[in-house]
Order: sequence, then structure tokens, then C-alpha cells
Amino acid sequence: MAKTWKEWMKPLLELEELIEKLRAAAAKETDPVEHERLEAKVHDFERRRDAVLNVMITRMGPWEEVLMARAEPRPYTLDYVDAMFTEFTELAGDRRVGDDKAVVGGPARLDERPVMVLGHQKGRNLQERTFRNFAMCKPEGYRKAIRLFEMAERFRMPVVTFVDTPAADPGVESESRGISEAIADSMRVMFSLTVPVVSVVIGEGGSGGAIGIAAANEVLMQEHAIYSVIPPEGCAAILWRDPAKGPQAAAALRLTARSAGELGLVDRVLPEPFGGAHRDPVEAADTVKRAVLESLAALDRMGPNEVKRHRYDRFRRMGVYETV
Amino acid sequence: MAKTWKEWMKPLLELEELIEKLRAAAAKETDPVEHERLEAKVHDFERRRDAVLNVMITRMGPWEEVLMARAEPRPYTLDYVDAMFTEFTELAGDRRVGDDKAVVGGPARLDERPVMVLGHQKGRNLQERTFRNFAMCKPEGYRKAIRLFEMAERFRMPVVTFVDTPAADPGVESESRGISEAIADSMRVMFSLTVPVVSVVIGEGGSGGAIGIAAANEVLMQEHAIYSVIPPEGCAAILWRDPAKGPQAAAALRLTARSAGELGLVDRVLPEPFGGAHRDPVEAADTVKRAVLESLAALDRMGPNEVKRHRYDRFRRMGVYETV
Amino acid sequence: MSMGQSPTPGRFVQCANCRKTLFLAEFLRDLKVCGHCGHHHRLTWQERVEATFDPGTFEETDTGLRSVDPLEFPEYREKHVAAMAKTGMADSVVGGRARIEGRRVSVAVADFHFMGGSMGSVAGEKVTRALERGCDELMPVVAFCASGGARMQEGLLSLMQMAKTTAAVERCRSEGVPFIAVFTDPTMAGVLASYASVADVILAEPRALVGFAGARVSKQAQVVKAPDDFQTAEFCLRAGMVDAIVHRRELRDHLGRLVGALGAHLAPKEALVG
Amino acid sequence: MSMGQSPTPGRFVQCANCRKTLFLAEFLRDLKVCGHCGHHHRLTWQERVEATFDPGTFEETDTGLRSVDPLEFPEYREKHVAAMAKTGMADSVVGGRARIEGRRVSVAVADFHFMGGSMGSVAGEKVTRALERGCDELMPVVAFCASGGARMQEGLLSLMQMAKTTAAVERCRSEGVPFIAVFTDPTMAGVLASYASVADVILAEPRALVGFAGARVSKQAQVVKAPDDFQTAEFCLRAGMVDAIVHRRELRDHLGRLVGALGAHLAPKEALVG
Ligand SMILES: [Zn+2]
Ligand SMILES: [Zn+2]
Repeated sequence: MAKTWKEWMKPLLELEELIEKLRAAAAKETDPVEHERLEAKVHDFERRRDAVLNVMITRMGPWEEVLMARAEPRPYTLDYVDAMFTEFTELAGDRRVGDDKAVVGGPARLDERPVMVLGHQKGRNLQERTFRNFAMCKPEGYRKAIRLFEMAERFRMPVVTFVDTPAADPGVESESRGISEAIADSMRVMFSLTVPVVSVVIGEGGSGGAIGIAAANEVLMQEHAIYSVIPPEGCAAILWRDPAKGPQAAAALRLTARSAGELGLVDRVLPEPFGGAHRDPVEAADTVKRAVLESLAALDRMGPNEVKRHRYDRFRRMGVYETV
Repeated sequence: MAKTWKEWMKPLLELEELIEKLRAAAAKETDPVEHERLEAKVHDFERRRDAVLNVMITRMGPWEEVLMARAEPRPYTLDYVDAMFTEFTELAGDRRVGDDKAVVGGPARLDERPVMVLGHQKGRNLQERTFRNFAMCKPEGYRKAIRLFEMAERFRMPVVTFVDTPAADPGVESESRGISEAIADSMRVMFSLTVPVVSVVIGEGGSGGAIGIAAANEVLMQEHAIYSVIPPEGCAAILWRDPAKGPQAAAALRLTARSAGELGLVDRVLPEPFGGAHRDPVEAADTVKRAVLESLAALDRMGPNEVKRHRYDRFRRMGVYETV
Repeated sequence: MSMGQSPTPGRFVQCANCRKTLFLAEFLRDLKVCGHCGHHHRLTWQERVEATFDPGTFEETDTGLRSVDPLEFPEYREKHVAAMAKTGMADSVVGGRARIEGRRVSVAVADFHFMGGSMGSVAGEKVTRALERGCDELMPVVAFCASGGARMQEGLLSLMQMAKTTAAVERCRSEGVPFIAVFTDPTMAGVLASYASVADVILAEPRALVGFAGARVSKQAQVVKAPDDFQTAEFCLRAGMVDAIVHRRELRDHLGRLVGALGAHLAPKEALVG
Repeated sequence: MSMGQSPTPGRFVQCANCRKTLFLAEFLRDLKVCGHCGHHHRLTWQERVEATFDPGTFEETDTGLRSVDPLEFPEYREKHVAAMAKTGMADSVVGGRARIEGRRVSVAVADFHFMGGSMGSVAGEKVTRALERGCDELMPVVAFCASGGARMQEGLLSLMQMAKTTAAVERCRSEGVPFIAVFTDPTMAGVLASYASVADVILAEPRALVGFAGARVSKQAQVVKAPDDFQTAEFCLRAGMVDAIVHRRELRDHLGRLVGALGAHLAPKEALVG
């Protein structure tokens, strides 16, 4: 099976490349007959492209969902922030040791209303990815988040978080600055808030790294995002001593949005443009924005203590067991 | 003028050494006559010692107070903790980057009553001094303090702090981990507490390093402690470009306990055993303990919000200016 | 201490660390701490209860909770049944009430012998109930951690136990109920990154393994060289993450003092409750 | 910007950093930022007010406060009188009310030209009143910091201003009043280690000197090598101590957005107050 989104999407990407070339040729062509012939060819290949995409998307299994959630062209947090909010003003630093570029946040306006926005941030190219540490937060990232959450509480601003991380940073430095404590404390502070919190899983919901900023009143999840207690490759390595069995592990872990919805662990699964959010980022952001507004509208009907209680109760219910 | 307590006390220390030798000789002496002669000599030198001490102590100026506050044999925080409290259980760590040995703290019992105790800690010998970083706190020290203050608030424990530091640590590492923010935040958290806080300046009250844990409802100060916005040597270096003019600066800065009392910046000046706390640590601790108990008894009569308000008002009044 | 869980049969045992031979009777009297090298061997939950709480005061709660297999995860049922058979436990955590030096506490004890102490729905629920019991009955909460992390086989449900237990810790904070965690060997990953790390006071047993990621992953991930004691209790103490490393022999006394001082304010409320 | 405080007379000035010659008119229009190297020259408090707040909205408060010489400190009176004569100010901080992009704010502006912006009783009182005014009149507080630290000549009284101003910041926090500090060149020592560092949001001007101890002291104190930009705004940003470094030209807009978003919740209360 394909190991990356690009590998999986190869037939489609090749077709699209071809279409681009034909289109360029058509645009340059001065002979009307030849021009028409090329245009027809473009349309023909577009139909083929749509058919291929249709098959690929409708046949997506858990592993393809993993690849899609990790897809390079997928919109990232700052793309959604740009599309959904105005007046975003980034705040930096944990007031302790540094500013973690793997997470961005600050006040913004959602249809005029002040909110605190925060999310993991991936990079588009190698340089950006390195700068963002592949969206793997260090302790200072969670402590920046805590600072922003507490500010939101003081100034009665709802919080919106975007979740998109493979995992928290597992390095020696992170360990020695208390990555575990930072994740736990970020969750703890979220549970202390009396302002509404909505989280949206937009890509990879990678275990502790994800839940650290997702202890929300409502958790929304995009159709092609994943949410998992362990990366499928890691799970496969433990279970079958073979990281290559990621696809099997992905199936076993039930990490798709649909599964999370069925288990009642996310509140809404948000449809994406056909083929993935990157195929129409404007539409994708619009869907997310409407859903966030709806969630906030529902939470606005509660008083501050009720909001806090609602969040507690939401997570309190989680867990499947029987009583004998 | 003398630069250190030892240099200043040299005549006295020499006499005491001599007395010790004579005493040892007397104890070994078997001939009764010679024994009596030696004993008499001991008494004679003791009288001389007392006379010298009397002169030295009664003639103490601000600079001698500086030397006394820094005296090596002076009791330190853990000496007072041992003498005044029971069941002290040290807590370590800022849950961020480390445990600062320049400050110690934890729950203890003050006559059965649970309290949170915290203070700067100096070392007796070079090894200890290095271990304690000369009682100069790094950011992690103030953040440990914050953790303990917040714990005291949750569990309704009064806080007692002991102040004894030349200054906060001024190093590059401290700067890059936010020593200024740590000091300020520690004060800020102290002002948020609704449990009573009593601080005792037992040695050097060194500028920001001191006030960082001294935003208390009542501030007590031992007779021979000092409290200053800047070390006198530093002040002299700035004013007269001559650090050796520390004595003049000490006088100008009014850094003695008496001056602090007269300015209304400390609530009580606690008498020390004649010649300094180290000459009778038990009595010294007893005086401090009684004073702390009295302060707490007064604060106990207030409700939680009143306690917080009282602390605010205490510092709110500070400052001398005129209005035209 | 009972001899039920002795590591080897017979009158002698071998220290897992220094390999010296120890008298079994002495080893058990020393609470499974090696008399030669001081190595703290892992305890079963029963041994932990006996070593820590006032004799006869432990009362187990939430005994009826049973794990199910919500994801129908490969081999989960079989592994779970085997763990039950091996340990006699229903899952990796035991909850209850007990006394330490006369003082009432709510308790959660994890046992590494049950599927590596991993936290799934049942363990998460028991920890949460222990914390909520502390709030409801006005007593401090003590949790003994011993876990490799979240229980993979329950997928996202296990991840949510991190949030659920942490929420309960925040409830304790806001209600002034002290929570003390004891990190025993090992305290890792999803357990460390949730309720364990946000305890008011954290004690650790000497040389306990304590960390977020597997040491191999951590060391691979960065150029920074890991210290020799990386991911041990001692490393955590130095990093400011732990309040004290306490010898097992002194743990009861240490906990007693802390529970007494931090929980004293609950007593008047307790009197009101009855 | 007024030309009253121009650094040199005539039509040209020299940049203090790159030494390039600049047209005075251009220099002033650029808010004293060098057009060549971007160096942000220090502003007087009046220049700051003009550069930041909506024209004509600044209203000074607490104008009657005067420093005394409580310790009879050597040469303090003389220095103070000289500073007053030089700057036309009563002390190093000016308090007031103003508007930023239409929004009401309480303001404290420090001026380094007055005894190095040092904080004694009067400066401390004015900063405290600015913070309290924010609470009393339900408006965000903006402080421009420019100070070498506490004012030595008022001894322990100056140290107490650190606590007093910090107490007022805590009052703002507990009452939900946003406090934004702007670190300008320099923001040091007793000012940095009190109200300045506990602001909700901290902005800094490029290359502003920001630090606790004199750089010489810091570097002496430790073997760790200080980076080249040690104790600059850039260093602070990297160390997580500052939210953003903002060009003077963009400061008004940046502050306006922040004040608007963080202070919006005060508006309904404000309406109630009248
Ligand atoms: Zn051994
Ligand atoms: Zn220039």
C-alpha cells in the first residue's frame, strides 16, 4: 500500500499535471481547429480525472484516511485562521523559556466577536516544516497555550482550537522540560475555564499532543481527519513488530472521523469538499466556520459555571465498560 | 573600614579563640592552684570580651549592620524552620525546568497548625554556598515559590517566608529563562492569595530577589537584618564610581531595620540576642516564632477577602510624595 | 508483606538489578527493596496496600467494573483474559478507601503486572472515581502510578481517559482536595501526561522509570545527548518535575505528613458532612 | 510629530546607530525611526503620546504629584531639580487617559530623559493609579516602559514601588481589565521585574534593551556565553518573554486590535457605569 498521500494519489496527480499541460498548450494554440481539439482533450482528461478521484475517494479505507489527514496540500491552522477570522493578532511565548512555533495563537474576531484562537501549525516545505518542528509541540507550546487560555478566561473570550499534530515532541529537551506535565496542565487549565471552548480536528489528531489542546466543550472533526491514541505505525511496531503494518493498525485503531463519531468521542463530523479540504479550501473553511458558530451559539445559552460543568460532563461520560 | 563580618569582628573572635584555649587548658590542668589561676584568667578575658562586644555592638553603624546581616554564623532559613516548626516536608521543583536550591519550602506545622514555609537558603561552607548559589534565586526558584503559594491558597494554609538573599541570580541563563518575569509573577501571585502571609527578613533583604517572596500582609525584620533596593557596593559604584565606598552608600540608602521601621516599610523590628542572632539561635528563633504567631493571630481575625485586601492596602500606601 | 507474589520460589531470591542473592524473608520484610543495592522491585497492588496503608484499613471500591472490547481490537480479549488469570485482578487499577497514619484517604493503585498497567476505560474510570471520591467525601487522594501508558487496544477511548482523569484532578483543585501521586516503576506516556503530572505533590520511588516517550524514540529525536539517568526519578527531580524521591520504607511516614498538613482544612468540612 | 524635542537643530540629524545623515523632517515623520537602518530612537513622552494615541485624546492626570527626598539622599534634590528643568516633567512617568482607534484606555508613559526613567514613589504611584483607573473606569491599561530600574535615591521606598505596581496589575487581572505593556529602549531591572513583566500582552520596539541585571554583571556572573543579541527585544522574543516586536509605525494599529479584542467584554459593564 501507498506510504504517503503523494504515492497514493499518483495516478490523479499525473492526470492533473497532464491536464495543466494541455490547458497551457490550448491557450497558446492559434489555429482554431487544433485549439478546439486540445480543449476537447482537456475536457476528456478532466472527466477521466473525476472518475479516478471518485473511485479513490469512495474506496478510502482507514489507511487512506491517514494519508489524507497527512496530505501536504491540506489546509493548516493558519489557513483556517485566515479564512474564518479577522484581526488575528499572534501572541508569542510561554514567559518561561521560549516561543514554540509548532503552535500559533492569539486573539481574533469571529464575525466581529472576540475569540482566542490557537492551533498546531504545520509547514508547507522542508524549511517551514523544520521551523514548525513538524507541528510537534514542546513543553513551551502547551505553556503558551495555557497562557492564552487563561487570558481568554479573564477577558471572557470563547476559545477555538485547531488540532493538527502527529504527536508531541518526544526529544530529550522536551522531556527535561516536562512535556508530560505541560500536556496534562494544558488539559487541566482547559477544564478550569468558564468560557466556551470548541476544538476542530483538521488533520492529524496525534495522541497526547492533540488532546493537550482539545479538552473542549465541543469537538468537531473534519471528514478526512484522524484522531488516535498512537500513530498506526507505532501501534504496528508494538503489536506485530512491523511498522509497515500501519494499514492494519489503522483499521484496528478506528482512528477515522466516522469511527470517532460513532464512538461518541467527537460531536460532529464535518463534510469536506469532495476529494479533501485542499480541493476547495474556501468551502472547507466555510463549513468549519459555520459549525464553530453553531457550537458557540449553543454554548452561549449556558452560564459560565454551566459551561465548565458541561465540559466536565462531556469527558466524564467517556469510556466503555460494563458493571457486574 | 572592615569589608567582612570576620574582619570587623577580628578583635572579638581573637579573644574568643583565646578564651577557648584557656578553657581547654584549665580543664586539663590537675594542679588546683594553677587551675584556679587559669579559670580566673578565663573570667577576666570573658569580661574583656563582653566589654569589646558591648562597644562594637552599641557603636554599630549602617555598614556594620550590612556586615552583621551577612555574617557567616548567622542562622539561616533552615535553622529557623528547624527551630520554629515541626513536620517540615520539603517540596522540590518548579514543574518546568529544575529545582532551585537557593530557596527551600514545603508544608510544616507551627504549633500543630499547618503552614506553608519558604525561604532563601544560604550555605555555611564553600561547597554548600555553591550548592545554594549563594542564596541567589534563579527563575525556577520563584516559580517553585509560586507553586507553593498556590498550594497554600488551595489548602487554606498561611504562608511564612524567610528573606535572606544578596540578590536574584543575574546570570545569562537566568535572564534567558525570565528572571524578571519570575520575580514579578511571584509577587503577583502573593497579592492574589486570600490566606495570611507573613515574611521575616532574617539577613540580607536584597532588592528584587527579596521582594519577590516578601509581598506579605506583615513584614517582620530582625534587628540586624538589612533591606535595600541595591547592594551598597553597587550603589557606591554608580554614585561615586567606587565600590569601596559601600559604607557611605549603606548610610545613604537607610537599609537598616530601624530605618525600614521608621519609614513604615516593615511592621515590626524584632530584637536579636545581644551581639546578633547567632550568639543565641534558640532565643532568636523563639522571638521570631512569637512574632509570627502574633501576626497570624491578628490576620486570623480577617476573612479571606479581607486578608487579600489588607495586603493590597499595606503596599498601596507605600511611597512618599507630596501633592501640589 | 504477603509472600504470594514472591519473584522466585524458595528461601532465596535474586535481585533483578545487582543479581545478588537475598534471603526471601528479608527481601519481603524490606518491602522488596534489595538490601545490597537498594533497588526497588515492583510490587503488586496488594503488596503496595500492605506496605503503605494502616493495617486493615483498605477497603476496595468499584469492584464491579469490567473491561469490554469496544473496538474488537485484535487479540485484546485474549490478552485481557490472560492478564486476569495471571493477576487475579479485573483490570490494571484498584480503587478504594484507606487510612494513612489514621487519616482517611481515597486511593487508586495501579499494578504493572496487569497488561503493563495500561490505562483503558476501566482504569481511567477508577482513577476518576478515586479523585471524585476525594471531593465527595472530603479526603485527600493518593494515587500510585505504575503504567506503560494508555491502553492502545481501546484506541481513542483510552486517549480520552487522559482528559477524563485530568478533569477530575482539576475538580480536586477547585474544591481544595489535595492529590498526591507516587511515581513507581514505570510511570510513562499517557498516564504521566495526564492525571499523574498535575498532582499537587509528586513523590517517586528511587530509580523508577518516568518518561513521556520511549527512551529510544526520545534519543533518536534529537541531537541533544540524553544524560545517563535519562527518564529516571532522579532525572525528574533534577528537572523540577518531582517533589521528592522517597525510599519505600519511608513512604508511609512521608505520605502521612503530607496528607495531614495539606488535608487539615478538610476536617472541619468533614465534621459538617458527618 | 512636534519638532520641540529634535535631537539636533537644523535640517539634518544623524542616526545614533548607523551614523547616516537624515533629513530632520523625514526623521520626525518616521517617528524618529532611522530610514536607513530602522533604529528606533528614544522618544519623549509627548512624542510617544502623539505617535500612539488618537490626536487630541490624551488627557493628563495626577499632575500634582511631586517627588520629595525622603532619605535626604546625597545630591538627589539637585539631580531631580535638574531633570525637571531639562524635561519640563515633574517626574519620570506621565499618567492619563486617551483613545486608541476610538477606544478608551488608561495610560502610563515613562520618559527615559527624566533621570533614566527611574521609578521612585511618584512614578510608582502614577503607574499604580493608571492601573487602578483601568479597573475603576473599565478600560484597558497601556504602559510604555522606558527605565533603567528603581530609583536608588529613594532606597527601600523605590523597591516597594515594585510590589505596589505589581499588586495593581494583579487587581487588573482579578477584575478582568487587560493590561498591555510596551517595552521601549531601555526597560530594565526593577521596572522589568515588576509591573512590566506581568502584563497580559507585552510588545517591544525593535532592538530595545530589555534586561534584569546590567549586561556586564550578567555576563560576569556565569560561564554560559551570552548571545550577541543578549538583553534585546529580539532575545526576549526568542526566550518567550515578549509577544511581538512591533515597528513604531505599526504600534497604534497593533495596540488598537489588542485593546479592542481583549477589552470588548468591558463595554457592556462600561455602559452600565455610564
Ligand atoms: Zn540489588
Ligand atoms: Zn540608522
